[in-house]
Amino acid sequence: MSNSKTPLLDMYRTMLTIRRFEERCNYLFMQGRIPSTLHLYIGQEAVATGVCAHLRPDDYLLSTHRPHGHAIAKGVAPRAIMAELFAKSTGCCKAKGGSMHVGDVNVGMFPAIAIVGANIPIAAGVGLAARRLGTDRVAVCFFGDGAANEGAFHEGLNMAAIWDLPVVYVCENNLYAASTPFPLAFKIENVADRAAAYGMPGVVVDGNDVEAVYQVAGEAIDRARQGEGPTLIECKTYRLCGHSRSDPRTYRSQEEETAWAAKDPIPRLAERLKEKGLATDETLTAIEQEVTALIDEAVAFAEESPPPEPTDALKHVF
Amino acid sequence: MSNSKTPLLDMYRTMLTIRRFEERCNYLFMQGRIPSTLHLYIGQEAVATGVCAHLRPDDYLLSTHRPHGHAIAKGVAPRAIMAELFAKSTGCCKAKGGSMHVGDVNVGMFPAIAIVGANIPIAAGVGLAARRLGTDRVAVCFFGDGAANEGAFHEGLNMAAIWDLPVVYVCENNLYAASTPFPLAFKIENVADRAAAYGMPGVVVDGNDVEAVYQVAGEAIDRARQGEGPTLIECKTYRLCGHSRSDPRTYRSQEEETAWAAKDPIPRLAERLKEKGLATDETLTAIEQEVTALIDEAVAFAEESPPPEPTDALKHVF
Amino acid sequence: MAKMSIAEALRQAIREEMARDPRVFCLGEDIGIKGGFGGAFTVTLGLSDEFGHERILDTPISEIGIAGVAIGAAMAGLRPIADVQYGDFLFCMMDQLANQAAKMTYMSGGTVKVPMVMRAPVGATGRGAQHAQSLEAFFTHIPGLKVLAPSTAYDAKGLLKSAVRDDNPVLIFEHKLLYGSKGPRSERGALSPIGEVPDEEYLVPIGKGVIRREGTDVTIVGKLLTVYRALAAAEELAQDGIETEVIDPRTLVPLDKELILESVRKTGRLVIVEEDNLTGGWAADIAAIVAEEAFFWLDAPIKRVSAPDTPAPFAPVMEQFYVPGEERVVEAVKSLF
Amino acid sequence: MAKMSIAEALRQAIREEMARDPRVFCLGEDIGIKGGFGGAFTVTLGLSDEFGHERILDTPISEIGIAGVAIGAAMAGLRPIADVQYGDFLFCMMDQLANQAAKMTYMSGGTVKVPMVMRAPVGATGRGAQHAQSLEAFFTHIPGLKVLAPSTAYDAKGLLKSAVRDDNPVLIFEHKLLYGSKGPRSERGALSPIGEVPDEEYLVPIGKGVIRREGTDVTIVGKLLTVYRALAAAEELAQDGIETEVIDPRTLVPLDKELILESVRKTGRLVIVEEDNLTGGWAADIAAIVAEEAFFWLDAPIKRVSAPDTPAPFAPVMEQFYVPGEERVVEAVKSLF
Ligand SMILES: Cc1ncc(C[n+]2csc(CCOP(=O)(O)OP(=O)(O)O)c2C)c(N)n1
Ligand SMILES: Cc1ncc(C[n+]2csc(CCOP(=O)(O)OP(=O)(O)O)c2C)c(N)n1
Ligand SMILES: [Mg+2]
Ligand SMILES: [Mg+2]
Repeated sequence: MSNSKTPLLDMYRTMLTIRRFEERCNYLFMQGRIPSTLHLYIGQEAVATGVCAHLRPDDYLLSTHRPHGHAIAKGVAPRAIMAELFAKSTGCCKAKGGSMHVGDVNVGMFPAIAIVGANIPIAAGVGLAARRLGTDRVAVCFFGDGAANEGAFHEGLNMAAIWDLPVVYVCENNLYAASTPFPLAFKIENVADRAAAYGMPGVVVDGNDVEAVYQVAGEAIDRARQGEGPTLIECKTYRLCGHSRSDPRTYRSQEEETAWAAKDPIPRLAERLKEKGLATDETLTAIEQEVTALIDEAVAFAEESPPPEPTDALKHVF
Repeated sequence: MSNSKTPLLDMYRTMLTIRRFEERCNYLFMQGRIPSTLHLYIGQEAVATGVCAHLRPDDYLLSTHRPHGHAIAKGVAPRAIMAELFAKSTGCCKAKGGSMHVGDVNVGMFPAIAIVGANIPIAAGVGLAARRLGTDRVAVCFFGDGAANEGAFHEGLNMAAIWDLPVVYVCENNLYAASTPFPLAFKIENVADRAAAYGMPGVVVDGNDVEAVYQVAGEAIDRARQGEGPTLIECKTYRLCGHSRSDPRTYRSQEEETAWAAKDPIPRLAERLKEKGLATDETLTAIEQEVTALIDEAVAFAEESPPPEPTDALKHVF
Repeated sequence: MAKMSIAEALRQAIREEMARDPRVFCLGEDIGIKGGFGGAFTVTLGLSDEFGHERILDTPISEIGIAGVAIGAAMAGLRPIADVQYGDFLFCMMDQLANQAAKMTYMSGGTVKVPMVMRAPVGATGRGAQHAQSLEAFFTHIPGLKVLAPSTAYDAKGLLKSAVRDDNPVLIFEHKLLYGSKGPRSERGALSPIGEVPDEEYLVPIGKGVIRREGTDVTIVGKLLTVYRALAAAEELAQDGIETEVIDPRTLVPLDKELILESVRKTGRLVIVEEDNLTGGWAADIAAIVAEEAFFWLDAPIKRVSAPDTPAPFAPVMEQFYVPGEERVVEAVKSLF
Repeated sequence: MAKMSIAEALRQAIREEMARDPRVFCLGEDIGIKGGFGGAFTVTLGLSDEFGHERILDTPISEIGIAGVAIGAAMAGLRPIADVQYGDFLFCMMDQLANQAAKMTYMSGGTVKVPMVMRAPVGATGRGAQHAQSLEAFFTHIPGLKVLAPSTAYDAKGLLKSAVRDDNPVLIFEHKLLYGSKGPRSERGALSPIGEVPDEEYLVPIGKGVIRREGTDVTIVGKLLTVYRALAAAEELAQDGIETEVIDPRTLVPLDKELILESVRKTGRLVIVEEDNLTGGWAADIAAIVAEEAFFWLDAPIKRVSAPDTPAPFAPVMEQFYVPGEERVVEAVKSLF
């Protein structure tokens, strides 16, 4: 876990892929080429990336209504996600799921769960299976600050704790649950402070600093893998976009948005890479082009894919 | 709240009333004269008594599947409780509720709630109403250690905390949830330690020492009444009886039971009263006779009361 | 008479009831934040400016807590109007609604009342399986709850006002495609019926259905969105000479059973249309009532037109197949002749 | 052949499945504590001695957690058998069952399976409104769940074994008065049918009903306890010359619809008996199916014999009125002639 081994450039590529993927989604959505609603992850890319950089394809991930970033970081093919958003039969859920339920079990990501907090006890069960089946797999469960006020959070964390399950709980505290600011819903400073209520370690980390996230997540994932039980990690971050589709964000101040825009994790990492001599402007431009090509391809794939048959609705109930 | 004002003798009478009431219930149940099931409160009397000694009739109480002690301490007439247990039309719930739902709103006790933990958010709502209606009423919510692992606990305590509601949460930690010992369900020492997760004060107290309970509860109730918000009080106690009806208690050791029997709150208080010169053996015998008469009367009332009509089942849905 | 959408009518009802009775208040997620949404479908938009944040109470994401607080507040003298952002989340508070709110009055022998309202948007709108369900059937099956399903602005306002004044827990189901929510919260494919609403105060009584169209040959019972599907089908059927009576019960519990039975006694044929899944749906109950109480007047089998027994699919093409459309209603009616 | 109670038959099924497949395990409250109850009705009594506490996993009182852990474990390769102490507590985990377990396979486009079993005791047994409900109807209305309701020891064992091997979430409803639980966990007023169970291994297929008694004049469909009420009524009716066919579907989802339809086509009369509340009950669905698919064979209205639309009352005299008894079944049948 020493910084010298940190795959910073890979993480940059992942973060940029997530960012460009979502910007494209937003554009396509505004154009009416993607139906439904979207919860974008723009601004929080360092969290998914720093955590998932430690995961093997056979490790598990449980996600939320805001899952695109998690999916890309865990290795779900962007084209399969894009096709799902386009409601095409080639989508990662065969167009049964949609934006809020993307996933691909072949790379360890279950369909995302859009009931806030409901993935938390499920992750405990996944961890239980990983252990009982004699593997050293780990389950990572992402959720927002808002989710920490659900009963499911409480029951799930306690069960993971008492049974020392190999689960890492990652709370992405982006300061808002939809329009609700954190202090309106909590009388405490940090979600991670709740870990003590379960006898579980809790850590707060700057969620816009991918190196910091990587460090903290690595320790927690190691602990889990070695049978030492779960951790609650709180990543302080901010979404640099609306809660869902055309949210005007009038519940946030201009100053706050500007202050956080200055902490955007992607330029911040770009600087670090250059500082450390791990990349030049040219490297970064090359990555940018690579990512654009990937996303162009994903969109082309999605557009060319056939829609499902109406009667496909009847399949896959059991 | 100074000890000199502590109504110790009254509390003794209340505790003894609860004890004798329940012993009688158990006897009647074994004889088949009371139907259904019973969750007795024997051994925990100091908790309900020490807390409720501070309450006014217009304060509120929310209870559980083990409610007889709370009801008596809050001032529900023993005859009305007994008649309810006998399934008579004169019961405090007109025989609609039964043992697990006794209550009487005229003295501030809502029907007890037998879904573990479900009374916790409801108590927050009651507290909200007390404040919003401009009263200084307080809501007290009793529950067991087991209830602290319900999602309802989490959501309810958090809401009470963020809104500074006039609620006192009293966890009666009798070391078991049915047959499940505390350490199997918790990786922490004290339920009260969870208060910090909500930014709420948490206190641990010896639940078999009525003076200590009285002291701690008084402070919490004062805080609540003065608009300073909720408290979580954990009373460490033990039920000197089975979980429900004919529980053989084979999941507990003889030694443990014996050790706790030595801490029985009633003889303990009797000693204190004599030590303090507040009672003699004669006083205590007189109280014993008073209580016996009260319970005889309650049983007679229950036995003589008419059962409901079968078709009364159709009443009171709305 | 003013013309307004259902979202506006609901907002007006809340505003009037809150002005009338200081015990009335709203609670829910994102309902009153300054600069926020006014709830998932704008119903409470602006109300916190008028009434303050104590009475338009923003909650954490805690559905058990929302229901529990509403129940407790109602038991102790307030009259809460709570909401969930999507009806699907009612399952998160199911114990509170089914075991607590619905049973408290009964368990207390009638001494405790729970005068609360719970509002819930229903219907499939392209969001996938967890934001799409029609929940009515579950709640009509819980004695102790009243269940409303307004399909017009007039009824939405009048029924919500009645619900607030009722001494019992009342659930109101609102269809997302009927709200007519505006701005960023508007819905694609919405029907958004704009209705006339009297300027003077009025109530719509709980328990009274209406005939939306008179007819002699067949009775169609619909609710919420499917009332409109039924009316559209009736138009089409009229061209084939089939005169359809369309009934909108408006209140599901208590049900205006007689209105339906009378209609069937007249027409001899019954089709029930709902957006919910077939098995165990509300339509089954209507069919069962008629099969028992108007059996001898029936000239043909009773037909249910419902969603199939699957979760709601995401893709619009599949969702359109899933949600019963006008054509399926027409076909069902024709099969009875 | 061995004779045993339903509780014993369920225990044997669990024991055999756990021995057969190391992925199978149980979780729930108070199921495996040494010296404890073996669950609320003794079904898992002694199993932790045989299989250890890892596989008979005692949980905190956390119904959301129990369901969530079962779902997650099933998604990742185990085959959990979870339980609640009383069916009423299913409402506490309703989101997990209805929104997660039931929809996961569908939302994943068929790539994820959730092979879990959830056991739940139902029925009114003198404990009041929160420990009495019959929950079947709610769950038959959730696509993606299979729902079983065994009424004999043979079926209980064979269906539970099939459920464990099914790749989908399966709910099993068990009636408290049929368990035959012994010792301190025995029930007053229990029927406790002792049944024959083969010594050799067998499965009862999910989706196949049985005719419990053949008859030509009227069909009665019951489930769980009401199968016995129906059989008792049939005896009495036989004395009046009415030959009753009694059907026990055993599986509610998927339903052996043809068995019921065939019977009704033969008898022309249908009565459905269930312990659940009338409005929105499972009986409504059976009535609706028959009113659509066997309408022309019906000679009389379809009757439902159910509990009234009230919570379960505490007092035994009221509870007896509430739970449909044999006399109400007899009366309903006679009203059809
Ligand atoms: C149980 C439940 N309640 C409410 C919602 C509606 N909802 C969707 S996202 C959201 C806000 C979630 O906030 P947070 O957990 O902080 O995650 P974020 O959106 O900030 O990523 C809400 C209230 C839901 N999907 N599920
Ligand atoms: C939601 C719910 N789950 C389970 C039960 C069954 N049950 C009744 S009492 C009990 C144990 C409660 O333990 P605790 O909260 O410690 O209270 P105690 O019985 O010790 O007073 C259980 C599991 C219930 N009534 N409600
Ligand atoms: Mg957030
Ligand atoms: Mg306890």
